[in-house]
Amino acid sequence: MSRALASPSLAAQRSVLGAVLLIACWEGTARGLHLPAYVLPAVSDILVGLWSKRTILFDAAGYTLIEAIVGYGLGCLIGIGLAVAIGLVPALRSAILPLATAINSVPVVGYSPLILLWFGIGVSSKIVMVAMAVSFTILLSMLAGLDRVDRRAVDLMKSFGASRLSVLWRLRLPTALPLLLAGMRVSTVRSVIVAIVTEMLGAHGGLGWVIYQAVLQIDFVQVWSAIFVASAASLAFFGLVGFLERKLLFWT
Amino acid sequence: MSSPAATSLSEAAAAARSITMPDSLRKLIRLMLGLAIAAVIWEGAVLLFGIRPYYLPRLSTILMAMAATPRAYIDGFLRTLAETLIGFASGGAFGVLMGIVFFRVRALREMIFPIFVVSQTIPVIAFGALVVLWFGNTLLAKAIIAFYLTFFPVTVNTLLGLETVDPKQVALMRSFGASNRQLLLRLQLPTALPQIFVALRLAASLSLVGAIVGEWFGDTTGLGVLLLQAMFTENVVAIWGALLAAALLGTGFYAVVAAVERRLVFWSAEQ
Amino acid sequence: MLELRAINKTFGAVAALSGLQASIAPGEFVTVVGPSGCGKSTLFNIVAGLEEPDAGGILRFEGKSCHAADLLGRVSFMPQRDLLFPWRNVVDNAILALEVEGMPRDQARAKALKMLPEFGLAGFEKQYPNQLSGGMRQRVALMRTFLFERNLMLLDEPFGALDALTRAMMQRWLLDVWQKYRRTILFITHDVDEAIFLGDRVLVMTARPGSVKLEQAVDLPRPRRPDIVTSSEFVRLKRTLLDAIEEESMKSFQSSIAQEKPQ
Amino acid sequence: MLELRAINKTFGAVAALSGLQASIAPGEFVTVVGPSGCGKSTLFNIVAGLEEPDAGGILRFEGKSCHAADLLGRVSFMPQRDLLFPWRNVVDNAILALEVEGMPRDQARAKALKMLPEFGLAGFEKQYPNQLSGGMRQRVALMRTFLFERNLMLLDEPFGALDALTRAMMQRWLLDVWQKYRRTILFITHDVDEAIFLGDRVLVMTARPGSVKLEQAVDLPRPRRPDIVTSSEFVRLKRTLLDAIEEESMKSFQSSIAQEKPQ
Amino acid sequence: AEPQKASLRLKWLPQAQFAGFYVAAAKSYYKAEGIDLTINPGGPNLLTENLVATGADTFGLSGGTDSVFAARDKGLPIVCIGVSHQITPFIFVTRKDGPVKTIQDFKGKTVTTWFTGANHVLTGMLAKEGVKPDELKIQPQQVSVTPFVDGSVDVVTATYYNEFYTIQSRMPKDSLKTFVAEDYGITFPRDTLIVAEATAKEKPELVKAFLRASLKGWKDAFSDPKGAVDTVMAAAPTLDRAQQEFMLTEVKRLMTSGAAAKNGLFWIDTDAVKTAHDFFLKYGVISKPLDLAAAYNASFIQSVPVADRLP
Ligand SMILES: Nc1ncnc2c1ncn2[C@@H]1O[C@H](COP(=O)(O)OP(=O)(O)OP(=O)(O)O)[C@@H](O)[C@H]1O
Ligand SMILES: Nc1ncnc2c1ncn2[C@@H]1O[C@H](COP(=O)(O)OP(=O)(O)OP(=O)(O)O)[C@@H](O)[C@H]1O
Ligand SMILES: Cc1ncc(C[n+]2csc(CCO)c2C)c(N)n1
Ligand SMILES: [Mg+2]
Ligand SMILES: [Mg+2]
Repeated sequence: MSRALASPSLAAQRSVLGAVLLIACWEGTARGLHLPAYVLPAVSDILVGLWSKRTILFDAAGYTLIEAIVGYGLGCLIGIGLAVAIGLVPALRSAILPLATAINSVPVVGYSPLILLWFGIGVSSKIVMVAMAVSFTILLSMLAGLDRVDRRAVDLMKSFGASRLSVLWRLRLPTALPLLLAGMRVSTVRSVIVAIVTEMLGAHGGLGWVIYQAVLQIDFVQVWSAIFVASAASLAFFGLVGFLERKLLFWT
Repeated sequence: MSSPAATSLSEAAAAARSITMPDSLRKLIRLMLGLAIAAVIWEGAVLLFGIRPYYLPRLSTILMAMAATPRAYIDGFLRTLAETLIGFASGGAFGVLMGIVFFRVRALREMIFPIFVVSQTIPVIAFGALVVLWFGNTLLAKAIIAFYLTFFPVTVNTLLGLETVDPKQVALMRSFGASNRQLLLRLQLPTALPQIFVALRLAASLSLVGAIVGEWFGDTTGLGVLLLQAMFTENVVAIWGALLAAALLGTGFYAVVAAVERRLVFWSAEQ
Repeated sequence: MLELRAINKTFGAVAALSGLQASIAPGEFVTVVGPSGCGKSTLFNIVAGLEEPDAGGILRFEGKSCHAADLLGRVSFMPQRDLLFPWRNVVDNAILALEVEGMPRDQARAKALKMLPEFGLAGFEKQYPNQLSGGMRQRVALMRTFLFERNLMLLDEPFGALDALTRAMMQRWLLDVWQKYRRTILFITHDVDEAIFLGDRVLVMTARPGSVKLEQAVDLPRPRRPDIVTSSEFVRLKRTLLDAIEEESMKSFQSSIAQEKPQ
Repeated sequence: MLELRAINKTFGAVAALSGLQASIAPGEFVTVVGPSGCGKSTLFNIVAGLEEPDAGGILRFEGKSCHAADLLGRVSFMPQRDLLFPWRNVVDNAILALEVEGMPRDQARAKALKMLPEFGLAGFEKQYPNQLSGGMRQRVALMRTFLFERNLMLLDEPFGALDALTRAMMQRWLLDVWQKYRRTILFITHDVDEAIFLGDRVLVMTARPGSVKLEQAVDLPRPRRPDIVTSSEFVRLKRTLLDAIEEESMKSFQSSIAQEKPQ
Repeated sequence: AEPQKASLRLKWLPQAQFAGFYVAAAKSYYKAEGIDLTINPGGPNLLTENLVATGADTFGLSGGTDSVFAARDKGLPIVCIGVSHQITPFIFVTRKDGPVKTIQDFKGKTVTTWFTGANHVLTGMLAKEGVKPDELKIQPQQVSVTPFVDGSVDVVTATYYNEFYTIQSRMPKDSLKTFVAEDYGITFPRDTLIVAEATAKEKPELVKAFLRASLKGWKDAFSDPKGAVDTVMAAAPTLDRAQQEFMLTEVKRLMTSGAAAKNGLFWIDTDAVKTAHDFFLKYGVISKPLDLAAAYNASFIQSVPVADRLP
């Protein structure tokens, strides 16, 4: 009901207002306190820097986004696949879940030396890292969603002679969808970050590589330019998944 | 009349517990067994296939290396644990709070939520250097990074959980003249609780990630420090040592959160 | 007490209520019958303050013209589906409204515990809703409504899932409460016997879009004894009402077969 | 068709069924009545294959001794709560069982669409459950059950939320289906008139822990016309049954007041 | 008087490369000079120059002459008060039996290097031999030297004290060939001690006291390497002792080579600095000529008697 009341244009106006306020604060602080670039550059300087390095930055963003999106897709598949497997064969739960938790308890970057070692310094190591980070979030969200069903509804399906697969497909998946999609939304942002962080540890290109180089060259305007581009890319990714979510969850 | 009912009820509860006790014991035994099997497979695979220690050392080698400098691991474990707990608690609380605020005040949500999203798109590593600049090598600095990683999923799930409340139940509460506060405490939060816990379980892992990554900015103790040192001295045995310690911490903490969840969200437990 | 005039309510393309007119005197016990889907629950939602009728209708409560929302918290309402909270046990579900009113929990629980036997729920205070039978859930919901003491009470098929005797006992109990505290009661049922047995007046609603087709006063003396159902006066009333309802039910069936699509 | 012997079922400390004994012949229409909370739904859950009775009981289906779980998919079951899926509209909820059986959606939908008018739901095929009235939801659930064609059918208070005429029409419809296809039907109701009007036999259950108190054959000729309810034979049967139920209801009320705690 | 609070930010994680500072702290030499010093490790994502410039840390042991130039070029107000490694610590390593025999052979080969300063050494050496950087495949070097050990990389960059040890321990003895910058007339002094300009101006006594104590620590470390490694390993217990002992030996060599042999530890060799400066200017690493006197302030180290500086 409230969703219908607030027109999308108003929502958009408000988010723009929020962004404008934040940028104004930032710009004001940086300029007002005469902060040097190595502490915090002014937004205007960053935007100018961004524009002047636009080709490098956009190429790098494309590179990173490809890693993030492929890794994200892979992670979603793995996460959903594992959750579905557990849904179909409950005995797998006690095997998969502790292992997944243990693996996920270590920051993905902790594996970076091993992953870089095994998959090399190119794109594939980033994809693996992103997939690892994403798949756990998806697994947890999806499992929670699958478990959320009304037991009586499951019983009803069973009384129709529904197989586990049928119960999963017709009942558990629709129930799990909101949580799964929330997990997928949160993961978009993480996938870009993990790609960037891995790039910072060893890469041929991408935003993380640009950031790493810029830090070493003490070019903080470029660091922030790259961060801005990364944010924009993540936001677009986040928005896309959010859009899909609204399309799919029509009944709520 | 009600007191015998109460006592017999509590007896029933006790009886129920004594039934579940061997169950949890069985679980523990199964867990131990699983770990033992995993250890044997690891050790055996390395020996059998002659895997080069550089790729995968023997488990016994790793454990022996850890036992050689136990203090480093114990101190690191405790320090990282403290950072994780602080980050988790503050991130969880803030996340739930912001979820509620965004749920309640649509205008704020539309203004600030996108900024939250943006904040999450900033790589921790870029942000970490700033935290050191502002807060130095303190426990607080790591906790802030853990916090930063934690609060967002909690906010998203809290918001989502609050929005799935059955409008008919809201209507019922309203017909009792419930205030917004009562609506929140008695209906919306309990309904959202299962969802919130999904995020908290995630946050348990993420806060550890935050603590460890936070320690990469010039800290002196912690599992993150051990990991970093091992990484850059290419000491694969030590890398695995730090990974195992972190996995132990993470799994333990996760298990605690999951246990709390089972207690609090008893009504939606399916299995 | 309550006056409704020219009340319309449409959901998208479905007209649920149209030109509904009714007035309820203080202390009156009014029962509502009508074909399934005619808008009875919708009417209750409006009177409970949960839905605003379409613009143009007039709603007066205790003499003052008001919006539906003004009625929130002033009417005790039992919805058609029990809407128990799965994380609260029987007692805690029952005291929900009292808690909302600010009564300390212990006090509220004590009050509820005393009522449990009358609802046939003694010994079940610690059970959770998923451990109850359908009729028990309904009784818990009913208890929750009773504990929320308001002058106007709306009960939407409160005894639908009860066996004959439990239903009779609950009816008697309801009449007791009504007579002792002189609450005003609006009561939806599909059981015409029940409608006549309990009501001062029976409202028969038309097929969707609902309005009041017939207001039938029930001039049977009170207290009414169970065997009153065999009295000729009762049987005559029942015939009148059944005819009216069946005419409407038939319409609603035919219309749903023939033309009126909800788009 | 179905034979139950010495069936017990306890939930933790609550004994729901105890020593229940019954047998249902193929093609029989058996109605079940009993006080609220006596274990009727529990019995149905067992026969539908959803719960195993406690060890020791004997369950025979179509002549073969079996576990409850073996009955899954062989019995069409309508639960007491409608359990419609909120993300499926009326038609898609109705065809759920057909889909599970593997029928192509289009075909299943066509089949369901043809039935909608008989259930008074024509024109509502695209509505979602939260847009339906209580009675309409119940009819969708009923339709879902009918579309799952099995020899044994379990209906748990299927007409509880319907007005008199709709209920009568549904009853007629049910008898038609039953006579045409000779399905075996087990039917829970709280309406004794309905139990007699529909059943070949009425089972009266005792108070919790439930068992069969009385098996009353209904020797009224079929087809039964609506006015049969005034026949002396009908009234006599009704008296017998009501007495039995009331005795049990009273017990269940007293026990819940006095001693029997759910431990 | 109250000891003065100060911190030293290292350029990397605790290891024997910084033994002298740890020894000085452990033996309370800083305390004796009235300084309450905290040693903060560095790491892959920290920039010592930045932390010192912003005042987050008082002293820094930063990347090297190259990074001091770059920092000054970007306007970071830091001053170098001492240089630790008098000669280039980087070498380029290849297989003795491999195809690379001379710098000319780098052409078309895969060479990995750090883009943190070592790349400039490589560029310089290539330039001396007339090889253009785009004639070879230069790739960023990752944490691990395994790609080189496995043979997927032809030439790898190493520090004498760290990666070189790892490579040697994982490959047959005497199977390696190294290219040394000094052989091509290039010297990049590294591991520079820095302070903020404000500290240099306002607290010269603090800076001098810090240098005195640090020098004592380093001299102790060189005279008792085993004890010094013990001290370092107290800070980082999981380190490999043999490697740390090796590191300290190598670091001693780097710190006492060149001008330091005569002028003592942390000597600022202005000629070497000038050469490096001109090199960076030529290759566009810095945008404009820098005021070397302002960037390198030798007065502090010179305030310590030579005898106390000689190892
Ligand atoms: N939220 C809604 N959205 C769309 N249509 C609705 C909504 N609520 C009710 N309706 C429609 O309004 C009509 C009246 O519904 P209502 O629930 O008031 O019926 P009712 O008289 O209570 O029926 P029953 O006796 O079956 O409970 C129905 O046709 C229903 O489909
Ligand atoms: N899952 C459960 N856990 C604990 N107790 C249960 C559970 N299910 C049912 N019971 C108990 O078993 C008894 C019988 O319940 P059941 O639902 O079979 O009654 P019923 O005869 O269908 O009643 P109604 O007519 O009210 O629907 C009740 O006392 C109920 O509290
Ligand atoms: C991500 C990453 N950053 C830096 C180094 C390298 N490092 C360690 S010691 C040293 C030499 C400094 O004198 C250098 C450059 C690395 N290996 N990985
Ligand atoms: Mg209704
Ligand atoms: Mg039941």
